[in-house]
Amino acid sequence: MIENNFNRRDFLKVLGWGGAAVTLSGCGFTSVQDGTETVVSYVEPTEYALPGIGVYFNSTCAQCDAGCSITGRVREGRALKLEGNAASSINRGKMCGLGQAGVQAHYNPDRLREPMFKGQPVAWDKALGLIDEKVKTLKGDDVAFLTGGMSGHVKVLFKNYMDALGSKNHYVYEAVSPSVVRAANKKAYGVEAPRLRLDKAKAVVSFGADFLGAWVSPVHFSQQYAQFRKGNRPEGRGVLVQIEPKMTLTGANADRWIPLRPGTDGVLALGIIHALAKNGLSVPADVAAAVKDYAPERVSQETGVSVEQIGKLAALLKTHTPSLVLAGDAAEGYQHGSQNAAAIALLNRVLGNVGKTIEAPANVPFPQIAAQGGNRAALQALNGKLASGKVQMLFVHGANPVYTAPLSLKFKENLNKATFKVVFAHYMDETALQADLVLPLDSALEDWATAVPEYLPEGAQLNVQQPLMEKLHAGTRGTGDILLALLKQRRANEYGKFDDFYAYLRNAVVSIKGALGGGGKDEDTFWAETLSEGLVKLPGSGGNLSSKASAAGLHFPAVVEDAAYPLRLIPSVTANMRDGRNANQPWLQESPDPLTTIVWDSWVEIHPKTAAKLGIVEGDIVEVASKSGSIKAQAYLFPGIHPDAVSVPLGYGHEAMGRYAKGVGANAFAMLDAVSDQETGELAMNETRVKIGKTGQRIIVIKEEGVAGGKQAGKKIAARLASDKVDLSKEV
Amino acid sequence: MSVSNLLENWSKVRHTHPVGDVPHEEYKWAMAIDLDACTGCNACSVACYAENNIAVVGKEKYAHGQAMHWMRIERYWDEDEREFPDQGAQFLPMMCQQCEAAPCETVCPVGATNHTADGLNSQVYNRCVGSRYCSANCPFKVRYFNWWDYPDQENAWPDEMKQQLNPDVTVRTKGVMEKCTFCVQRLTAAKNMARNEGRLVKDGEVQTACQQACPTNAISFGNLVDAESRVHKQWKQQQVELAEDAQAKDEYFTDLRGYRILEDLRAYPSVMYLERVRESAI
Amino acid sequence: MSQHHILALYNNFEEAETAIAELRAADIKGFNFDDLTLKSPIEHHEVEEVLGNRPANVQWFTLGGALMGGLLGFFLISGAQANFYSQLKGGKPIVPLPPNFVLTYEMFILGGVFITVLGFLVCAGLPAKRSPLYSAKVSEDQVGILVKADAAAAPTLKGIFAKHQAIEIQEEAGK
Amino acid sequence: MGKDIREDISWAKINEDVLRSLESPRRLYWVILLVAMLAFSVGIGCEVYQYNVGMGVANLDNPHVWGLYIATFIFWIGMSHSGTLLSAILHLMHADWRKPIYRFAEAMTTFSLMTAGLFVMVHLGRLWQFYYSLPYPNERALWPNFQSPLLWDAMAIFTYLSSSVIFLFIGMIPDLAICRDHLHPGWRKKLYTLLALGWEGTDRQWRNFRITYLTVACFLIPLAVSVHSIVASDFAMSQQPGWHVTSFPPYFVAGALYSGCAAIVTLFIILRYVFKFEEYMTLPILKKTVRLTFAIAMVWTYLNAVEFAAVWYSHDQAAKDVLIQKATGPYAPFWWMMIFCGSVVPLTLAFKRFQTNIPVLFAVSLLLNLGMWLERWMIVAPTFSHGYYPWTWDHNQWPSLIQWGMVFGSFGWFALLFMVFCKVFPSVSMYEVKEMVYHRRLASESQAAAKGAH
Repeated sequence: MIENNFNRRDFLKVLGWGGAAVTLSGCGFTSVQDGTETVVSYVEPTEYALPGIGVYFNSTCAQCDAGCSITGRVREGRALKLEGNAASSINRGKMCGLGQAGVQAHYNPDRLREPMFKGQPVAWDKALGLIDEKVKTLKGDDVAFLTGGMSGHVKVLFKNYMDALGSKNHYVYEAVSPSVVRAANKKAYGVEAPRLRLDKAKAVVSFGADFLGAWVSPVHFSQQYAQFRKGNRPEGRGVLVQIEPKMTLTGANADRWIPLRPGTDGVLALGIIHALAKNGLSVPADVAAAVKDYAPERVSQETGVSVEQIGKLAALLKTHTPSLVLAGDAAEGYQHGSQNAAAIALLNRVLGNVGKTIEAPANVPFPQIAAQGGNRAALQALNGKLASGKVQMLFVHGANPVYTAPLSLKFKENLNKATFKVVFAHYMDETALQADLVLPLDSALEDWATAVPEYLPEGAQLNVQQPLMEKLHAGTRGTGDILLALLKQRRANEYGKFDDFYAYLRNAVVSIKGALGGGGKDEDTFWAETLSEGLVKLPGSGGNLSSKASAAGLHFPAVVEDAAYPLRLIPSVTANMRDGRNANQPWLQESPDPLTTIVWDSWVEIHPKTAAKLGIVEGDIVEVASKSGSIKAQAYLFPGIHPDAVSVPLGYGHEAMGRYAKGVGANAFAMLDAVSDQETGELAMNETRVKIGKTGQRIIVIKEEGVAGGKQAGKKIAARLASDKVDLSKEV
Repeated sequence: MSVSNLLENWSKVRHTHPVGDVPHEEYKWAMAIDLDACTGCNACSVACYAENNIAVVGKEKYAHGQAMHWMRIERYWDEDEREFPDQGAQFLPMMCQQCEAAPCETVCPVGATNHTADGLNSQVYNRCVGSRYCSANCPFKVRYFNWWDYPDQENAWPDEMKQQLNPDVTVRTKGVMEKCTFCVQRLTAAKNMARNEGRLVKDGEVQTACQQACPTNAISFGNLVDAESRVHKQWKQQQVELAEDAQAKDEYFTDLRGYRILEDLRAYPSVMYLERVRESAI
Repeated sequence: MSQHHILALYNNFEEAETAIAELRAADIKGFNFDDLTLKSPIEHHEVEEVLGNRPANVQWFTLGGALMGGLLGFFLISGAQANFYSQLKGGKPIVPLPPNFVLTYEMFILGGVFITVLGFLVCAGLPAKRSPLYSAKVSEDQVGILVKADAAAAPTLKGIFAKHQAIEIQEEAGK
Repeated sequence: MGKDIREDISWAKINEDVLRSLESPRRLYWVILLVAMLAFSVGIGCEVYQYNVGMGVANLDNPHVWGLYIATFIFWIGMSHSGTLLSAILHLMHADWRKPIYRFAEAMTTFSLMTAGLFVMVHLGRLWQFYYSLPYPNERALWPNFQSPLLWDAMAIFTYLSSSVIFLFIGMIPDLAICRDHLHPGWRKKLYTLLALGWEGTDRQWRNFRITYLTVACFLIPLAVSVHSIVASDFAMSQQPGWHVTSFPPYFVAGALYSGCAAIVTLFIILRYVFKFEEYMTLPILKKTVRLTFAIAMVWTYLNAVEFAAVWYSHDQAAKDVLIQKATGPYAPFWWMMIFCGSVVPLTLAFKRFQTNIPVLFAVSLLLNLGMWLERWMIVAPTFSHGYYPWTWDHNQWPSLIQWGMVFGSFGWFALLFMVFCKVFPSVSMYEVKEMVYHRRLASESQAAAKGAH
């Protein structure tokens, strides 16, 4: 890595002059004759922009909240490609496809370029002045903030601004988040995000946690998974069992994928405990008493998992210790989601996994920069407050609630009850369209920030997000800079000394260098090294973890059928689309969904048996209708789904945002019933019941899969061996 | 092009290169992909788009089968007609196999696709006239033709996105064939650097974009000639010989899992796959 | 001695044939039998016997052309390929023989055909200017006999032509 | 049944009749010419569009990279073989009935080769760089790849086309001399004077002419066989299932002769009417041609069966799958249509009463050619849709209107060239018809003399 002991501002100024000029040259099909670029002399090359040589800068990926560290390749002042930063304990030099597409968020042609006030461009001074005027007229309680999950110094500034306004209405919202499991973890272990050690587990049983695809920190878990699968590790090759009604990417990689009746995860977990106890595993008396009614026959009947399979699961877990049982999206998305998660935590306790494969996370020494994970309950709370007209002014950052809120919440109408809505946005998305004032943000490759990931696999880590290149558009600003400007309006004496957010950030980080492990270094060296590394590893460990999971109060309602809406809708979170915030990145739209291989559209996964019953064939446009709404999408016959369920991916069906996202597919968020988990109040994602009807239209499904439909026609193409037929111990 | 040259070097020009009597000397780039580690997440494919200036073709052209993904992830199901695929799916990253006796090379009328000394199947865009014979003769169908002028297509690379294009990689015009190159631009840079230092490229010094991205390290890539390289060790351990159309180990029962796809066609692919393993106990 | 051209036209080939036979038998001073040219609308195989052994050498051109084409083909292609170190084809030698034989074969034929035609033009003396005495009738249905002889022999020749029912006899003083 | 050419027809009348064809054809001629020009302009329009926008407009895809262009290319190459059959093979076999009709067959050879060449061009993704495939000396010492069957194709077609043009021209010299001698002065007379090269019909010219004609004919036969074998090699030398078939070269040659003969029947009927050649293109000649067509149809049918059987009894599962796919998959209607047109329809030709029935023959010959065109398509397309690699199987590819337009246009281009040729040059060989009637008369006289002697 290049030694970064230089003044970064100067570097960027140089790039601004040179970088922008050469950005267009050298990409094959533009030529000097076009006259579209200015020729730059390299007679005096700068140290940092070596013509023809890529230089690398470390930063942090902002495509999701996992907080992977990245290394951006920059040539002639242009960020070209993102690669993983090997120093990070999260991704260890690796990346997912979503992260790779980060450059397309940066170079996106549909990015907002200037502030907009009621649809008209305004100057930044005017825009910030409008906010200043407005907040002066309001009480603190009239102002609310809706943000995505946040951490680091941007979070600090947000909190400070809220303080300055006297507002306590901070709603941290993530449409897709493991919020019920988070609460269950808190209850069972005292921490929200314990370290999960797949690499140490001999068996992993996952109740719908798509940790390879879109759950929490997929790149990190994928690496652990690779360790877990190694035949030559001391524990031997690990066994993965995935239990979920709709096959996720993780399910597709499992040794055994078990489709269970939607929502019966907790019942099955208790049934396994029951079987384990039968098999001779010593189970605490209170637990044994709690599970005594969960005999395999009953469990089998309720869950649809065969008695034999339950027995096999129990046998596997008994012999493969330590193991790890995970609760994921498929388990938590019910009215009794917390109960499911608690039962699974109980299973971990019974198996003695706590402290072995479930460890305490590192403490973040500075709680003000620690991650604050978003949840779905926040939206419902805000929605209620908006509906009652108590919010006069709303700031939205890092969220697109108009798109992600179920229609049944009537969020859009309620939002318009607020008189002044300020939206920080990269695109003119659905929420920005409702805003009075839209503030265009720098891309993640142009902006400064720090981040502490919510899920910390090893020690705590402060990630630095720094610009890889000069701003593409003069009219955008960084979140930090906007917040600083807003804070200067309120607390000029405190923040006036900082020219910009960079100055603030440098000061803030350098001032705690002792705590960050840089005590012996002078400020400039420490700062340069921090930027060069792209992260700071924080000292301190998490200590021990013990389980407080108890069997008390576990109760699972009987599954209630609804004849009018016979099927369960499972909105799926795909690795490409997640909650739809990255839908305008064409690489992600064109990257086939791993399981269905469909591109550029939504689809409805139906089990072939169900489809046959309804007379549906692949490509039929079907209407999926819930009590709260309906969508139309192409049917895809998918064997990896429970016959009682259908699945529609989230993240499609944008009505705005940009050329690659708009009008592609249908929005499954919209049709969700507003049913919540009884304990946490989280929107229960899987509680929506639907019916399916043919519309009579039929199209050819646009997918990577050909007519052979995943068959190998007797050829040895993707081959497979049973584990007892192979010797992995000598493998390289 | 002189006859004397022909006659003087007669024995030299009659060597069958490279799978015959002239082995690779310095480099032979090869891959090993562990299907047990591959999760089918598509990161490699997207990384390939980013590195190699691959055009996004859009919905309509994708529907016409004109997608350009050099690296595609194939998803297979078991074929025993069970109600549920309860042993999961099979994922297979498929890209140009850089065959040693590549069927595509011999048929190109203009010699636009050739074998390089380091064992790559090169594609010379400037030379290609677009007869598409190479693709017709490719058993794996991993060659992608520029049916349109993608640089000029409306939403392939809007002006802003053009700035992301990798200057080390040509943007292909309409009418030429393209395919996975094993990130030849990276290999060239690494080889040049090593040559300047008077040595060969060391293992791990150069990575392909897909290998670099792969979250599970399923892809290993390196110099098969280099006995220290991971890929060499993997091939050796799995007893897969580059220039064989049927592996000796396959004739009797072994507990190894290395294989190459459509090996009996004698194309001698440079990519070895390791079979996926499924737990028999559960 | 000035040379005269005489063209006699006959209605059918038999008459012309007997006239030629007589011309050949008669030893006319100032007339060389080799200076006799038969002009006919179609080819007559019998002409060989009547006219005696007149050579046709096209086949030698054919042989030469075909061999030249074949050799040129093989060495041009192989010689070009011998520089193909950067255009290797995997699994094949730099100079592969089977494809080169295919092309050699084509070049063999190409050379053969081209040089044969060249040979034809050379041997048949084409393209040529129209000879001094020509009647369009010979491209229709009449047979012409063109002789070149000393002026002194002309009357004798004309006599013989007339004897065999020549339809028309043209004479022209040569230069 | 019509009469054969009269033995006592006067040679002057032969000249007169044939030369009349250069002057005043029936009105249908102009209709055909107009339709041909329209069709050709459709083809031109499609190519201009494709050239500018990209090959994508043909609606080809990965991996289905070849389509109608290659199929039609083989079709036109096949058409070219009948000319050689009639002019060279039958010449060596002294089948004198070929004489009135070989000239137009030879012209057909030339023009269908020219049409075939166009399809190679329009098929290229970068037409503007087509010269890369030519072996021309250049400063970079870059040569085309001599190992590619496509290059052999280029070489073979070049050889064949140039040899055919030469053969056509050489064989026409005596007739050009007739035209020169008997036409009114004008640009055409100048043209014929130039082209006749001063031919006078001297014994020396005839002697060398005969040897040359015979030699070139001898060369043309193996050349014609090699050309279509090489076209077959485009497929047989590849590795793809359904293509990698040892019997492809003879199969292709038989198919070529077949479609060529069928086309001769079609054009025979058209020319006979348009240029009023009833007296020369007689029904007995047609009957012989039809019988020849029937024989070749049966050879083709046999070779077809051999190919299927070879695939069926081999252990090449992929090739078998392609065959099953052809018979049952999305291409099945066309495949069965090909079998019907290629093997069932020609059975009508076995009946004497149809062998001279012009309307029936016209319809049958068109159906045979349709069958042969389908055959080529069925060779090219199904292998792409169902190759070795199941993941890339693609049964939905359908050629776009651009492809169809160019196929359509090629018929216009061919008809245009052919019809203009027939109007400008004598499409019946006058001197050979004279030879024919001369030798027939000699034969019948000697027969009569022999009878008299008894």
